[in-house]
Amino acid sequence: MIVPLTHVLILAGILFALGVLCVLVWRSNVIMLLIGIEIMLNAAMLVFVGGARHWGTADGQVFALMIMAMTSAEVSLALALVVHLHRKRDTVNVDALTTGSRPGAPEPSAGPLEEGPEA
Amino acid sequence: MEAYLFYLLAAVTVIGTVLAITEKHPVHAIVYLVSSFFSLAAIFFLLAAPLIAMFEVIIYAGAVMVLFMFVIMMLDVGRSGDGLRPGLRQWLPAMLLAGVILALLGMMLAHGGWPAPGAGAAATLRDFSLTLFRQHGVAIEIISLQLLFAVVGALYFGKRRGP
Amino acid sequence: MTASDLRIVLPLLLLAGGALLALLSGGITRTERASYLVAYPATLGAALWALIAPSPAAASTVGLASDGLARLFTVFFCLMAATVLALSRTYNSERGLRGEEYPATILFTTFGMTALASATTLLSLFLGLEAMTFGLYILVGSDLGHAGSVETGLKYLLIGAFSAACMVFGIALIYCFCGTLVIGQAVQATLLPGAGSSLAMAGWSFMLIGIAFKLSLVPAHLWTPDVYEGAPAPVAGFLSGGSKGAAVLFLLRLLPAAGDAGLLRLPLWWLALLSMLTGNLAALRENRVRRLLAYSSIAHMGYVAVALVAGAAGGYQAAAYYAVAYGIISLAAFGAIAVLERTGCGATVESYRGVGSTHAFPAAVLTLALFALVGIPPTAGFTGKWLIFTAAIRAGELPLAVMGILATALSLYYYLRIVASLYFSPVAARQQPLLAPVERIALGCLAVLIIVLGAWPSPLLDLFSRCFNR
Amino acid sequence: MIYDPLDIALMLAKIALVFFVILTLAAYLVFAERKVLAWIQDRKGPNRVGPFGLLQPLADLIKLLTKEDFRPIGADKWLFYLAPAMAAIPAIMIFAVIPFGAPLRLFGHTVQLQVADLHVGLLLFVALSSLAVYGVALGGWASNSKYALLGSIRGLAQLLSYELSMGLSLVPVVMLARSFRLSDIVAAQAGCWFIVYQPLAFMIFLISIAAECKRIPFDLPEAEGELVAGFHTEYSGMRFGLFFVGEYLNIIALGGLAATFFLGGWHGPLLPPVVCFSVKVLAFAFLFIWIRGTLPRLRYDQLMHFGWKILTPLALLNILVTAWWLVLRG
Repeated sequence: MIVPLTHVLILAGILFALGVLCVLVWRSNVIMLLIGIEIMLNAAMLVFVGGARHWGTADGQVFALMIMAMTSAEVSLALALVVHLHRKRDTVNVDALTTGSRPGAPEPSAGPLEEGPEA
Repeated sequence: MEAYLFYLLAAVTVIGTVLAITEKHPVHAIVYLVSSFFSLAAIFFLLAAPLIAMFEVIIYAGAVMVLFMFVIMMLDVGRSGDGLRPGLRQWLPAMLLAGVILALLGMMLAHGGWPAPGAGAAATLRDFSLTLFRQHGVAIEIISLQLLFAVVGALYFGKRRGP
Repeated sequence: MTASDLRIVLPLLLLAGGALLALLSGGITRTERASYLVAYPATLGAALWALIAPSPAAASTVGLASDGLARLFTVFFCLMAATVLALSRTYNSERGLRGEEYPATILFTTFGMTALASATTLLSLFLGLEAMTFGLYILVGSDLGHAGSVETGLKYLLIGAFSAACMVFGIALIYCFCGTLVIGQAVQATLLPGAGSSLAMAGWSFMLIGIAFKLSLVPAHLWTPDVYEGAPAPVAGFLSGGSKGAAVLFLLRLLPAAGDAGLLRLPLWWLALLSMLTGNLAALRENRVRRLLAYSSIAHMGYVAVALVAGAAGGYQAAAYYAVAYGIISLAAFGAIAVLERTGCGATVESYRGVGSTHAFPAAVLTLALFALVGIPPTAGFTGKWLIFTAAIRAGELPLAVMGILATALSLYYYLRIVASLYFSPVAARQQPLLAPVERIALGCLAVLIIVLGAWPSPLLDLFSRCFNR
Repeated sequence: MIYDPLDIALMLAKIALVFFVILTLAAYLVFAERKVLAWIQDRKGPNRVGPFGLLQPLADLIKLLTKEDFRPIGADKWLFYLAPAMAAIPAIMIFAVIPFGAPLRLFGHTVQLQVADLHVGLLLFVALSSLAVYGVALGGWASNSKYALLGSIRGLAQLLSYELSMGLSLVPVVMLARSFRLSDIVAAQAGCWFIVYQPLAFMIFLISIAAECKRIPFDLPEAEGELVAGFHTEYSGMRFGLFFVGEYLNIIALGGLAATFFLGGWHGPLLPPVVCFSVKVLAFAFLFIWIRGTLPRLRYDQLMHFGWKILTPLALLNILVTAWWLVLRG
């Protein structure tokens, strides 16, 4: 192994903490929140790949691949929900989601792209 | 040589991620994040997981992040000022908590209790495919059905219904 | 893939094939009728197969096994899915929730639960849990006409993805420590009192954080009331009964391999205590029925956590029994609510006033379910609680048991408030709902099960104790 | 690890050679396109600069270099400057894994005519082509212009959709060759080219790479009839030139890959391997120009429907049939 397993784990730990930080800080913005979750999952994948290298088995790599597939499914569904809500309510702000539109919430102006070209 | 490369790439990954989460504009954040994922993929390559490295680039950098960018551009998020940007009030407690997590992790790592030294040889591509299809067959079925239902769900929510 | 593999996988195949067929038939016929017609035989067939099929040798190359626990819970999940389908049909068509996606997604969710039930590796265990949660994201958000539904779907998804990330990081650390994904080996290498290292401990704590979200244990419970309120009522029942049951099963697959909760005893102890207290206290102040049931579900998961703390001293049987019992009870409660909401009952307790005399049958089922949630004999709720608290006392967790009993006494007030509002309030004029025959059958079966399981628990308990005391 | 200086020298020589050849080729492909299009349309095309207009690319280069390099108000500075490079670099990097000739014996060394013989070469190609999206997306977004943004959104959706069918069409190739390594794939075609076994996969691949290059009939991201020039509306000078050259580099690279995956790579009758390979690549380039000269542009929804409802299911079906065939053949 090129570097000690500890160093890989430290890197993964830092990434995971950064992901948690991103989720906590941006908890009102769906897109950034999802990005934070992606960072956390990448940290987990790094641990799996490091573990697979350490033990010389491929189980960890298989798990990492499955994480990727799972997260792409989650992201696509989340973004579909975001687009659906945006059409109805025009916001990506989580706080504004549960209790109707919050009075002070910034309302992004409806741009020319409201009706996306993919329709 | 490879060890230095690892530390270099690790630094790029961490810096890219830090820039991504502190950046106020989502498109810039995604560009930083893509570079971070790219160097993470290179780390996977160094850790003898070339397949995972390539899929990291194909799926994360090439598909998931592009999907994010597509939605950001289509909904025009972020152009309308930085009303969504968190202030210092949100940063401090979050950083505290993340710091605690990091410190706990660091303590646990420093505390030892290490796994037994493992095998010297790395798993090859062949090992990978054999493990995937011989031992984790049901995982493939679950994940493929989940992907199918991601499509079903996305279509369900994306469908335009009558006014 | 051998013939014995096929026999193990068959329930999964039935559910997956049923889901595909439901999608296809819905797409071709343009009505959801055909999809429902496909979905019933798929769930019932899978349940029947798990019930009667001869148990094959455990040898399997696909990462699945079918021991007693797996088969029992497969039957439970499949029957639950069939009940949810029966309860959904009329509810959905009155709410304008159309499409073949709904029954197909229910089948997919059940598929995830069943995969989890028979998993032998951490990978299939985790993926099964995630597949189930993924189906529920879609189901929770599926009520497009209802204002809150899609939003709660997104909220549930974000919370679920966060908890999955925590959980998977935990699994990664555990794998890193022990080098295997096979459940028995991994758990024994990391959780036995002598074996643990700080690395494995970190892994387990992340895993516990993740599963606490899925079980909505305090302090990871904040999403529960919103989701219960926004989801369609049958889905809320499925979520509360099925997904919680699956999350309990997730822990029941892991913990008994080490014999005891081991190092996890202390964190579980606190989670149990906080959940029981917070859930019940919050429910006291709540005036909306669904949110009230959400808080009560937090409290009930706290009881299950007590059982898990009790561990080998009969705790695992108690937890498994309570998962099944709570699943049936909450499905009955939400099924009755689904019917009553069609008559114009709103969100608050007051809006249920006088329903007892105008809609006697659903109100009676709701009352029975609430009595069972309190734990009044001879319902399944009573038996479950009795099992849990005796196991806790046997394991020497007297303070926890006492706290649990006190919390139960506290819960009497808010459950009876609903019952009182059902029966002892002036009657308002209401529209008469058409109770579809399937709904009547489903609710009747659930009610009978609540009583039967409570009065004669021994057959089920024998099965469970055979599973855990090998 | 110890590196032989001769190996390093050879590697550098190969990189330099590939660079020189493909850049020249790209420049002359522009010229060839104008000539062939003119020929199809029954006119002469560029014929003033040098004999037969052969120095036209040079004149174009001078023009592009001396043009004013401006940036629209409100444009995102760094991304605006970076985007053209992001479009061109992946196209160049793809050449690293393409084997363009049979191994040579040189100074007692066996020299692979391929810059890097990676064991996941095919996946590297898919990864790089998925990264090419960023040039289009960021270029259009950073320009702060409506047309550019619309073009880049279209580009994103299109490239993402067609990448799927492209990747799926390559799966049968891997199944037949039992390797991701491009040299193995070429070696597996020594007897019979894969196009014989996989005509459907070849057609899907061809259509998908036409969409990946954003060529007519799939040039919706830059449809000049509706979007001025799409994602690169606001670019001028050498930055525009980079987008432009990137497109032609992409054509050459994808032509080379199509030859490698389906037409036996450098295998061929009579001619030496390198020449064989070049002939195939040039034939592909000609095919693309020919298509551009004859086909009209698709409508946007037709484009998406075609990708998702026809190409992708067909590619999946093809994988299934190939798998059954391989299993039955044993």
